[in-house]
Amino acid sequence: MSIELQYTAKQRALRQEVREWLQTNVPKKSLASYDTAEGFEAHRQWERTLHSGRWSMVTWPEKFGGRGLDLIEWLIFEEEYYRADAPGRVNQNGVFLFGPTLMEYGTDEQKARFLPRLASGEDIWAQVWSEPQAGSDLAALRSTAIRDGDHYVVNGHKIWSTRAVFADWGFALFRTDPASERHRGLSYIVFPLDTPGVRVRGIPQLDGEAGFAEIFFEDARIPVTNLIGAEGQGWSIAMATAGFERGLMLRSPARFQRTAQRLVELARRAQSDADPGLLASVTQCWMDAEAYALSTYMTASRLMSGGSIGAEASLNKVFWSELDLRMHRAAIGLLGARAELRDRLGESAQEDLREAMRWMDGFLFSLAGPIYAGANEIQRNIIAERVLGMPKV
Amino acid sequence: MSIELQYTAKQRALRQEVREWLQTNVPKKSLASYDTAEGFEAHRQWERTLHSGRWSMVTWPEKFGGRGLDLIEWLIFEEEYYRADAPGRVNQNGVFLFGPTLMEYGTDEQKARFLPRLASGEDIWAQVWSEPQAGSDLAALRSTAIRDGDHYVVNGHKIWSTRAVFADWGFALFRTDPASERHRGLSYIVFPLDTPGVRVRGIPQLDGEAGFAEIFFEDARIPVTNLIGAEGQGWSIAMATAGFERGLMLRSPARFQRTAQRLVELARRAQSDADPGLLASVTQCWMDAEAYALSTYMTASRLMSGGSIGAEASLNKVFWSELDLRMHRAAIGLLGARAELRDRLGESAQEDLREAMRWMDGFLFSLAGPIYAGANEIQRNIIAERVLGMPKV
Amino acid sequence: MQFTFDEDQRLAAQSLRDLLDDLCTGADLRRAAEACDATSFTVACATRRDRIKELGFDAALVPEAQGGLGLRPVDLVLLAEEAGRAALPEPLVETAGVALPLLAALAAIDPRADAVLPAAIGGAGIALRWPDSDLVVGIDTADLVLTAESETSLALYSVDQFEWVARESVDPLRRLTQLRARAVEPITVSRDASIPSLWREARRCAAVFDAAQLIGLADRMNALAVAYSLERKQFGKAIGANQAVKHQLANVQIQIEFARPVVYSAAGSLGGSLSAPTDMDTRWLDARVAHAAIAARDAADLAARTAIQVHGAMGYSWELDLQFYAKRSWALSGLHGGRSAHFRSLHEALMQQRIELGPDQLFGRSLPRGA
Amino acid sequence: MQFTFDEDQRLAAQSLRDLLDDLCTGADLRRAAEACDATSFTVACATRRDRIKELGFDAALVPEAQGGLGLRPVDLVLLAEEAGRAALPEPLVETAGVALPLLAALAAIDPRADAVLPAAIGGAGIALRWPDSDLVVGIDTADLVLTAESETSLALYSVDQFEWVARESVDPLRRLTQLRARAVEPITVSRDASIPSLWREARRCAAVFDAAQLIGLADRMNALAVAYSLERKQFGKAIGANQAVKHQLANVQIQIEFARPVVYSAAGSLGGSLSAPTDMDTRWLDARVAHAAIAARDAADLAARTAIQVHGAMGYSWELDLQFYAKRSWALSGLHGGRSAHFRSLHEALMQQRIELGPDQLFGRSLPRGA
Repeated sequence: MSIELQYTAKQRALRQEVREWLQTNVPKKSLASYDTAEGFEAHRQWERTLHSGRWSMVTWPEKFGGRGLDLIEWLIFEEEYYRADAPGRVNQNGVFLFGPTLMEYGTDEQKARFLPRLASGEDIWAQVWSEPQAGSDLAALRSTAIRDGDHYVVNGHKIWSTRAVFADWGFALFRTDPASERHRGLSYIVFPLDTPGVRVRGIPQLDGEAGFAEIFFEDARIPVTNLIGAEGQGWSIAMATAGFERGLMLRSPARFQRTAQRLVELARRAQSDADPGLLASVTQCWMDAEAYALSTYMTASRLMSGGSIGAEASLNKVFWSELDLRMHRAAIGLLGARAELRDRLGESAQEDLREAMRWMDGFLFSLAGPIYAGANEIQRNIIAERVLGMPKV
Repeated sequence: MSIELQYTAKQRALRQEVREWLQTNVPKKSLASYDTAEGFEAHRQWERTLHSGRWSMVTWPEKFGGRGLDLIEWLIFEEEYYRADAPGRVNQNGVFLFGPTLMEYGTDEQKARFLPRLASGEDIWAQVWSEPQAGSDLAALRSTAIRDGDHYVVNGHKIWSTRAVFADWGFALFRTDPASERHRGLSYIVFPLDTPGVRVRGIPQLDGEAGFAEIFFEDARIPVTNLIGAEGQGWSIAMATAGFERGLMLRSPARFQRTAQRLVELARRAQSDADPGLLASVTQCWMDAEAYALSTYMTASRLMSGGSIGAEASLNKVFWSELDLRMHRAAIGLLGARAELRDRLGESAQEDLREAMRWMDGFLFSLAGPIYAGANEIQRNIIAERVLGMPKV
Repeated sequence: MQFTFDEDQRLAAQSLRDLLDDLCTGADLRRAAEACDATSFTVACATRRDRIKELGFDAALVPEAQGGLGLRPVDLVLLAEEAGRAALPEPLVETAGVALPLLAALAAIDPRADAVLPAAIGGAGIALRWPDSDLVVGIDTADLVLTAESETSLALYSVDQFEWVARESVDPLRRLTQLRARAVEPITVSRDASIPSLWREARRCAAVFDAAQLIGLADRMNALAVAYSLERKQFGKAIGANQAVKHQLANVQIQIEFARPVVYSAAGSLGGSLSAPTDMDTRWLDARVAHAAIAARDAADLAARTAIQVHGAMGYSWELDLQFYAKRSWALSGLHGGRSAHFRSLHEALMQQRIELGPDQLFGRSLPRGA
Repeated sequence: MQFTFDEDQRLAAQSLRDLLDDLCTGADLRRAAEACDATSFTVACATRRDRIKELGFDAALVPEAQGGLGLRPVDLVLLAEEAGRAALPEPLVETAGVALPLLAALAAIDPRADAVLPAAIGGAGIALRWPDSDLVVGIDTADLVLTAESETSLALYSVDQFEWVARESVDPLRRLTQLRARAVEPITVSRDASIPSLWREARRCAAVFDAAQLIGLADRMNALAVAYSLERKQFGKAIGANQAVKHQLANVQIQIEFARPVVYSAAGSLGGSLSAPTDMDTRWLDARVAHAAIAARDAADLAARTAIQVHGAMGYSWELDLQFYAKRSWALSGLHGGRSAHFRSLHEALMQQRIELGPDQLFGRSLPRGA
């Protein structure tokens, strides 16, 4: 079939169904940040609500609590989700990274054990990868998991673990062969964050909230049944996960389209005072958010016709992270002195102050975009080497 | 003395004098391009006219035909020169590069021999440095000048030699020690371009005109009296020349201020149709041209107080070359479909068509800016290494 | 919803690419550019011109009922990209994408135009003079001229009813001419009420196909830059081993890859023929077309600048074939008001709330209002 | 024409820098930022505050006839840069550069203000509330408040005639407060005809000194990024050995180096005191001031983003002192309408031909018209 840019009746019906469900179920009051204890529990509750409507992981197979939606349907779901300003997904790492990994590499026992609780929001998952000396250079990991009977004894120091302060479980890479180097000898192991010998310390981020954590392991014992895949297979599993992360699903285009829409609305209100270059940059941002969405539809269509994801992951990562930063910078520029104010006056705050604070929150977060999930400079190397065939140095 | 941003009475008088002289002497009709035989001679004639008013090399000492002006006075002269839309300097390489080099490194005999004829426009000079395998990496030069009695016998192949098609003399770097490597064993030698064994072939550039040339040397004999400095000193002399080139004097700020002024005037006329982002970029260009001028005034003041030029040369090169390109891109954007037209309808062409062609000429030339005089990527390395102290790789 | 090309579309593009890889090389372009006059130019290109005609794409967008292939604009977009990639001197895209469909639409309402249509489908060349310009491309090989004083009428002339003078473009392969009408009668003039919408749709098609050509040009220029960077050595290594060069070329590729879907979606939203309704609300369509025009220009602009930089001094010389692609991209980028006009219209539509926004609006309104 | 600082100016800046290198380190800033309330904050900063007072810069711009040092704004610009480099929490620049000169100018025309001036010169703190904002910095240490409902009047209050509530800034070291006047009488209110021009000149000074602070901040942030890039290893080498990192940091330095002369020239063009005439035509002066505001913001914006990127995940954490400089730069960048307002005013002046252009106009008109 050739290019056809109209939705089918089935797709329209799905959109209608999602829209109606969200209209009924999205909390009227926005939830507190999931980087606070209270907000985390409110977001966990929202995961349960989503699950009750079978909307928590729409692309998963039905047997694991999903709806088996295809990628175009997933995009439609996401469009409606962001259109409704529904809460952020506190279990994002579980839904988009760990879940798909487990479906591909886990045993049936592991799937049965982890997936239903993940889907229902009973378990919230954190990614436990980086170490102080291993950020973008993940192969430099040093934390060890040494086999001792039917347990691994884990020692080491992980860092920049998102959501780990309040999450229940972590998925991690450890060195199971202490004599190994670089990407050999790493294994993919999951563990409850309250395992004895595991100590989680929140790291305050730029906005002062503990959005990530460092994790210290001192002879923590983790059952070998928590190994995903084979020993030593950790690197290739992790790279598959990284493909998901940088690729299609971690940052759905709807997120940026919604931000672009809010930005254009802000610009419309400010246009009588703002400088023309800034207003033009708003239009450019809107165009780029649209381009990202169109590109994702193309990739989704290609994947559904049997293609596989390649360097798009790196192209996408660079594009959306820099777009997100540009959008938030434009908003801060439009807000002028209002952008500075950070005090939570609660209910009494006027809507325009609350909006300004949302933009500053988003700006601070967007600064991290070019850094996490593989720094953009690394992604540009990958594009040059894998897409353009330029030499690796 | 502290910062004082008013001109002195003496400086104002100089400006007045320059302005009046140019009003009388600048040709009413713009000269043909100096990349044509006819235009070259017309520009040589203009050099003679300038010399007759003692304006051809204002910073040179009076004994060599100059006026001994200081750097601020030079800036004032240049401001008036560009304000008057006076012709381009066909002997630019001689005036700003070879002349100052000779004053520093030449013998009295050499100065007497070359400088007066240079100043009067009798000799037009070309820079003869690059070779096919040695562009930004000048130390890779291979052409040789082997001593044979009181001559050097020169063999090799030079390229990208600006103005060489019609010029009279060249200043060049040759390898006088054929066993030497990299920057050792190079010597600075000058020669008439009509020396037997020297063959000059014009290289058409993007606009089809031969703005530069390649030069083939086959056993060309050049007297040893044409060696500047000592044998083997060529690299350090050339680096001093490169400092002049990238530094203060090759691209006077007035040139870019004048371009920015014309660009703003173009934008003013186009503003009812043009996009606001493009108009804003015009304002940004104007600001940057002003910033470059202010920066040059600061550097000039510092040099006059006994400072020396350092990495400013690299900062300047990157800044003006990228600004020049941005200005011309903005103009092309404002011109729309008019920018495409290239036919010389001569006197019959309407002023707006002639203006459009000037912008396209300038655009094509501006594309070379980030390349010549040391590619900008090399300049950024230099800035990182010499100004910021980052590692050389 | 299916946003990917089918096998037929890919094969058609590949067949054109194969042909142009043979007959439209850098050396071919150089030979044509150095042809001293119009006649020798025409001779230099004759083989290629005939072979392209044989591919039979000219009448692709003419409805089947009128003797064409009845394809949609989106079926031609990859061909336009290939024409761009090769800096094809012949007006394949202009004829098949705009002029012939416009003539067919006129023929559907005007018997005198209808009488000429079979000859045009059979290979008679058609030049198009837009109402707001006096310059025409491809008059050398044209038999017919479509033109008008304003967008409320449409006139068809035989080419020998004009005199012309050659005008020089920055692109030596764009054969620009300026027409002067002799005082004679056109074959026909129509002032039908549908004419303004035909002109509007023709402009949309022209914008989209020019954008597709620019994508092809950008892709070619980046490929040339990559190849040169691997071959050229400085400081003892290929310049392409420098991270700065790698990142610059990666940036170009990013720009190209995110312009493509915009151009393709604009093409996919155009109507089946110039007089058929489009799938989209026209304000949305205009926005998407403007977006395609801008995105493709930005990609070509960055690609050209970067490729010239990477080539160093060589990039600035006439000796390098890169110039043909760069100059074509500059010439096409200025057409129809250039980026500035497209951006301004899109910007005003956004700021004055003439189009609806939101994640569900990507292909126009996805559900009825208030759903 | 002499565009370089003299020895005195350099030494004054160096003395402030030395003091702040000792007393305004990252650790000092962190201690102050973590002070749980206004009182403990004030205590944490007390030593530095006293030492800065001892340097005696506060009355620098007050005319000698009124008991000040009679210096020009340009004499303060390097000090402002140093205050920025250190992210100094105390309102040194705001007091010495704007509030005290404004009080002095008022004192020159209003005896009741004149009566208060000696105390202010002697060290009484002055807070300034601009007519178009209800937020004030530095009320904790203020004794007097200058304010007005509009720019046609200027009122002086004792600080205890207000109540205030703390407001939180993105910059934890900017002590923002929102004032509520108690229903009492000001010390004085002037509606003299010169008041609007005093406010305008005060705004120019504020813009220039904020710009100078932003330059200092940008320079500090780039220095931190360079240092980290040399120290942090990935893939077996310092990240600063990567060409991409080198070029990014070089770009920041270029931006800074070409912003500096703009800021310095704007400072050099300001009048000797708020009521003294400036050297330049005011339309030119406004353009140069706006330019300084924009250039400094752009440098600080790029420096902050680049430094955070170079620091990787660390750059996003509260643990890193970089945040204090970045947040100060964001807070200052929004003031007085931010980049947008400055750019718009400059853009309109250019496009509407309100300033004369040309290579000879750099410092305002260089010769009489028609020369």
